[in-house]
Amino acid sequence: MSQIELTNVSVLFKAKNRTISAVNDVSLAIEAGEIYGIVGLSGAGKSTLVRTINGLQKPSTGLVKINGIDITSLTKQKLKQVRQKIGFIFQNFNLISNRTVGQNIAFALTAGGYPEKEQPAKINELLSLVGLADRVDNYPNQLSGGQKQRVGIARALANEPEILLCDEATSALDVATAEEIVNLLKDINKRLKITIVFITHQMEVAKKLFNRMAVMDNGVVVETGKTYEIFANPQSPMAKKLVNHVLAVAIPSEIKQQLALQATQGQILTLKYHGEDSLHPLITAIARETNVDISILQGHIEFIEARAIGILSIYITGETLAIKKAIAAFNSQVTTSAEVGE
Amino acid sequence: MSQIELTNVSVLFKAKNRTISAVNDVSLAIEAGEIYGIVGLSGAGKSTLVRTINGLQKPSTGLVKINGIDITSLTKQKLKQVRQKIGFIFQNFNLISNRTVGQNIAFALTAGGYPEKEQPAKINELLSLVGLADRVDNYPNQLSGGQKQRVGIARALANEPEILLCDEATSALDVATAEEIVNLLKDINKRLKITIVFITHQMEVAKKLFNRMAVMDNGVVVETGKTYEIFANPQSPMAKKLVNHVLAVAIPSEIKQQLALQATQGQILTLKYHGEDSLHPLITAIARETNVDISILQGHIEFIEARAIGILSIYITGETLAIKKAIAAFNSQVTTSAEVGE
Amino acid sequence: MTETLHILQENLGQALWETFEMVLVSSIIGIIFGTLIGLALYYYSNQLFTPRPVLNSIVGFIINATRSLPFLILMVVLIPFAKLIAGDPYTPMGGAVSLSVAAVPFFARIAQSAFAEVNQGVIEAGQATGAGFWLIFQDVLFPEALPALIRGIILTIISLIGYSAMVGTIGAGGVGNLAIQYGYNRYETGVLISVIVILVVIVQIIQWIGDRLANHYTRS
Amino acid sequence: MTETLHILQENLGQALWETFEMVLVSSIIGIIFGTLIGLALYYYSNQLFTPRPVLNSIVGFIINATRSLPFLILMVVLIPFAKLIAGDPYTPMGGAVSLSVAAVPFFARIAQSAFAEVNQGVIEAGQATGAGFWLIFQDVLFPEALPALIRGIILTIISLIGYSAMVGTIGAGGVGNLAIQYGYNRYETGVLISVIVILVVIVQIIQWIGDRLANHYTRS
Amino acid sequence: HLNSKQATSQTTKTVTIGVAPGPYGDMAKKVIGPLLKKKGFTVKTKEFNDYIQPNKALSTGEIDANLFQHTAYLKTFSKANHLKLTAIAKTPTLGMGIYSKKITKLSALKNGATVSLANDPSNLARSLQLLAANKLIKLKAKINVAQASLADITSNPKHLKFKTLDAAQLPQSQSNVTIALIPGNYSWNANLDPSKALALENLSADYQEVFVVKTSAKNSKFAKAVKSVLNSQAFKDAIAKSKFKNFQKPDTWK
Ligand SMILES: Nc1ncnc2c1ncn2[C@@H]1O[C@H](COP(=O)(O)OP(=O)(O)OP(=O)(O)O)[C@@H](O)[C@H]1O
Ligand SMILES: Nc1ncnc2c1ncn2[C@@H]1O[C@H](COP(=O)(O)OP(=O)(O)OP(=O)(O)O)[C@@H](O)[C@H]1O
Ligand SMILES: [Mg+2]
Ligand SMILES: [Mg+2]
Repeated sequence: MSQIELTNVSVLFKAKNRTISAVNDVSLAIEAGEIYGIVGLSGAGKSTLVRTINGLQKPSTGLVKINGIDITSLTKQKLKQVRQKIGFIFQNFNLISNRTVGQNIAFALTAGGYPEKEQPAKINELLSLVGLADRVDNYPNQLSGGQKQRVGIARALANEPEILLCDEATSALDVATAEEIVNLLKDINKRLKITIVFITHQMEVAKKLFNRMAVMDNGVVVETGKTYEIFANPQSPMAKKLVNHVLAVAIPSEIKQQLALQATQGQILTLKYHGEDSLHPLITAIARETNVDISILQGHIEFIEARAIGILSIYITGETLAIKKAIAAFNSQVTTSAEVGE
Repeated sequence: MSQIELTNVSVLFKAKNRTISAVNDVSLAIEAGEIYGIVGLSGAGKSTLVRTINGLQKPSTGLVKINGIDITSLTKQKLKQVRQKIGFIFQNFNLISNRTVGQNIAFALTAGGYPEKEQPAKINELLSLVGLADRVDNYPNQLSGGQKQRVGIARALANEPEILLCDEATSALDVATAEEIVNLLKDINKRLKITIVFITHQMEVAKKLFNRMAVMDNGVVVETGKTYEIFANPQSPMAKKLVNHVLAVAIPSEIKQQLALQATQGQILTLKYHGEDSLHPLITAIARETNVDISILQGHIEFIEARAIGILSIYITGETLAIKKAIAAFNSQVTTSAEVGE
Repeated sequence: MTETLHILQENLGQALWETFEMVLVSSIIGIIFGTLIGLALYYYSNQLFTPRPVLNSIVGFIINATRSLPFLILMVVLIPFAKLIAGDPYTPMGGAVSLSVAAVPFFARIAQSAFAEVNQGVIEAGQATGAGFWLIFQDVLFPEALPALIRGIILTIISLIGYSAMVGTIGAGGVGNLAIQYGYNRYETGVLISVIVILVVIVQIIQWIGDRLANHYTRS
Repeated sequence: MTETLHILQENLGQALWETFEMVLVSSIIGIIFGTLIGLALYYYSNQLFTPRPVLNSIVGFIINATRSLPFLILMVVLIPFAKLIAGDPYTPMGGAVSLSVAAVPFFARIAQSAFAEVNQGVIEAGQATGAGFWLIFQDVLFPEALPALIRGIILTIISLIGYSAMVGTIGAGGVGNLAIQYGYNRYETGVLISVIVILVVIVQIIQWIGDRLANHYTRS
Repeated sequence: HLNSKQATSQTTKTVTIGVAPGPYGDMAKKVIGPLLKKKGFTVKTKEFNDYIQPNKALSTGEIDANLFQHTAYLKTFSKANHLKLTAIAKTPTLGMGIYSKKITKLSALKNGATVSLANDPSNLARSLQLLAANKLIKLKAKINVAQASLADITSNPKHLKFKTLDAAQLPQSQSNVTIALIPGNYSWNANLDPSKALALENLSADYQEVFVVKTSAKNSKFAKAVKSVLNSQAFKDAIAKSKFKNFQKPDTWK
């Protein structure tokens, strides 16, 4: 039994004489303790899907099970108990505007039955986590966008939930603060074994944080899998689209023009790195073997879950025959490689 | 005369017996037709600063000039006229909740004196630009986060402003949609010569979009310059912090462990690419010269304003002497290179 | 019983019409001027516009002064004024004068409250487009405050129906007066009950329409 | 003039006290029960909670029925009830009974409107924590609606001061009654004007306090 | 002499008399009160603004007596409401008058003139009877004093237009109508001079003001004291010296 199980969940919205199918027959199983990501274009249905997990959105059809219990048919009382174990970070923060930052968090603590006397200390601890300890007495309208989001994060963590649902929890944060939050979540996930479901459009965050992920397109989950696999071998057009944006495949036209002006004509090749490839002295080895020169044009190689992944665009110059040989050598050694243009 | 000139602008907020200096003695000059970026950590004062440019936030001290006119001392009537030429995209959208998407844009059009009869066509055009033409009759609460943001963008563009102020205009958008918007803005900027002031924490967006940028830290502008320069040679600790997050400098410990297990011991070197370096077959040339083998561990090389920038971590294996030579060669050829300790 | 029926037959139609006249006229005047004054109170006290504490205090003072008078006193004090406006103060139109004078400040406070609840960010967004105040009012403030305004209008209309019974008893007629003259002063309990039933039905219908409208215009 | 002073000296203190008593008691009852009923109306009609259209209609109907009766009729109809509750219906406490009965549904509608304006997202955030309804009420709905509630309370208190003049005339006393008995029925214009001035001052103070409180609790 | 001294030395009992706005409250306070005090009763007055509550309040014992109505009204009202109330004495009474700012004699009244009259049934009945007595209208043979309405008019040869108003409005209504029928207490409060009236009511015994107590208390010490005071020479003298001197005296005083 998975901790979160969605079975054929659909959500329909009626809007101005048409029906929007925000979530369309989605089935997912999320295991206890994992960090599960959901990505997709704006309007794909990510928020709607995650809202079904804690019952804020009733599915039009389908089942939502938490720890084996179908929450769509729970009594209000039971649903409350389930929710106390689920933290939710809202895309648009949803802070109580007439209550201070501290009171906003105290509310969640009280809801979770945290003893009143110990709340001030806990609030301070939570706000310190998100770097806002000195803002405890400020009202939300005295905070910047990112600060509000951080209060939302602190509130969601207040009751040490078993499941944390994050809807774009870092989208209003700069990279540095976002990384701190991501590390914080990773740490919490490891230490407390909580399950995290995380929506993001920040691929940087996705690759650093997720264990597994689902790709949504127009209400449908078009692909699920390990994060590394999806980044390395996206199958669906949507996954390819999102991943390619991170791996910056296209070569700017200015570069092509510059190359065209070079004395020696060559060939552009795009290498795709997977797994351990990066540890082999591939480029120098082939260059030496085939006697070509290789420049690195652009690329992105990094590690997802300690395995290399990336794309490298190289420019091979030398004798026409040598270039052919080199290309053949690359083709035989890296996962995929594609000749570009010419 | 620059189009936007801020002179010693400071903004103080009083909050619960302390004063927050949100913007601290900032002076900036932004030229007509450029895309000017503002980056900084959450709470740095970016939103507050940009709000002073169209008078939504009166500076506590300092001057704000648009086309040479000090807007802090304008009559309301004059200020209105100035604002009609300034589009503003709000961090939190600020759509009229009881009006449809179409009506939200019609409002801006009417404010700008756009003839009522031609509004439907214009609205359709604007919404098509942001991919929401079919949502004209929906209310904001029927839209996803990113869709709301796109309506905000369409609204800001409605009156073909001379200046466009964007406060995290793409922060709620997935990478693909964000890129579309960025291209749209770039295109508008080129075609119509409008000036864009753009706050973002998405460094991806920053490097693709900005001509020049300012880095804010705690209310103070700590660095300004051409985007390429700041990415290539960040001077202030804050700029370094933000840039390094993009260029992923640190090598994961797992990789170091894997390398330690390799048969032939080598040396890790981090190369920093600038300018045209990438077009030289640097690695293969040095490898051949010094007879070492070079693997590419990780890195990130790309083009900002058609110039390469990036970091490449390589692993050099071979004879100790050869490695030394190779390192010396690299040091003499790339902008900077650093050996990474054993 | 037949007596009750007879009285109702003879008087009810006209009484209903009189009440309708009084309440309609005073509601319209109350809503229009109340909205304007409520808007002024909001406008002159809001940081986003031009805060004018003095002007605001003056308008507020006049409003409060009018509201201070118990309606019972107000309507009597206003008889000369009603005569000036409506010719004969002892007619539904005469009654509508004092009802209007009561309705305006009542609704002004309701409108002020409705405007004060509108999100400041949305108004800033309106200002950022360079829109003038009236456009912001029409396209931002008004739609955003509309549900609260509608609920306030219902409250006002129902209150005015109640007050209309009072002006009724001093000569303006209407169903409230019918109930009091026959039901209370002349012990025709049947008339009293009939009028109460009719009022309950009318109020119920007004409330129902108001609730539907308010929900219809709530999109957040 | 000396006559006026004499009448005031003799009656004003007690009349003020009577008005205070009536208005205070009925405001408190009106606000407490009105808030609860307004909350029920909100709760039973809101999609975020448990919509119970039937129950909601019933509560709404009772509220409307009470509001349908012009206060003039209501207070007469309620005399036996006032006697039951307060012993003597012709006392400020007796008057407070019918004032309370009028205040409850009036404020219920104001409270309902105030709650209906609260942002749904914030309530959802409250529900997402697993908080029970009362906690959400206390820590989300209530603070978010507080400025509108305060403005509504002011509206209610001032309306009650007006109504108290009416119960005054059937025996409950108070300053309104003083004004009517001497100022209106006996042409002691001095008394009328004095009472009006006093009422204006009182209302002004109440409004001022209310506005300050409402602004103080508005943070958005 | 000795008697009265004894009485004052005893502890006095406080009694509440319900009155309507007008002269009788003052009469109760200023003339009857001092006389009753000598008999051991401290008089408080409670003012009612309508004609229903004073009787109801009396019947439920919230007040001890009232002085605001005439016999006819008392009879019909107590019958309709099943109240056991008894009139124990009469007081001087100011009758209703026809007043006008537009004409100086009733014969000048034109066809279609407007007439304002009270809307409460008791005053309305008297107004109609006053009009009938002056041959301006004809009425049904028997009219119910407590339920009179304009429907009781059988003939209106001058096509007078009637406007029923709150009695307190009648003095002020003179500027809007041709003639106004104003009950005594309101004309008195408005300082209208009865001698300027176009016509005055000739009060039959039934329409003279009575002092009323609960029937069960008609033989109480208080009732006896009232009776003796209201029929005493002292009272007559006091009235003669007061501003009530022009009021129509009870038949029994002759
Ligand atoms: N209440 C509603 N009524 C009608 N349509 C709605 C409603 N809520 C959401 N939608 C629509 O359902 C679709 C999915 O919305 P959702 O908010 O789940 O998208 P999302 O994937 O979270 O997008 P984003 O990344 O922009 O936040 C969108 O097309 C949206 O317009
Ligand atoms: N009305 C206010 N009262 C008090 N402090 C405020 C107010 N508005 C902003 N601040 C504070 O001023 C500082 C700058 O806020 P600002 O919104 O400009 O930040 P920002 O750079 O836009 O941050 P983010 O990226 O999170 O949106 C923050 O510390 C914020 O808390
Ligand atoms: Mg979303
Ligand atoms: Mg900001």
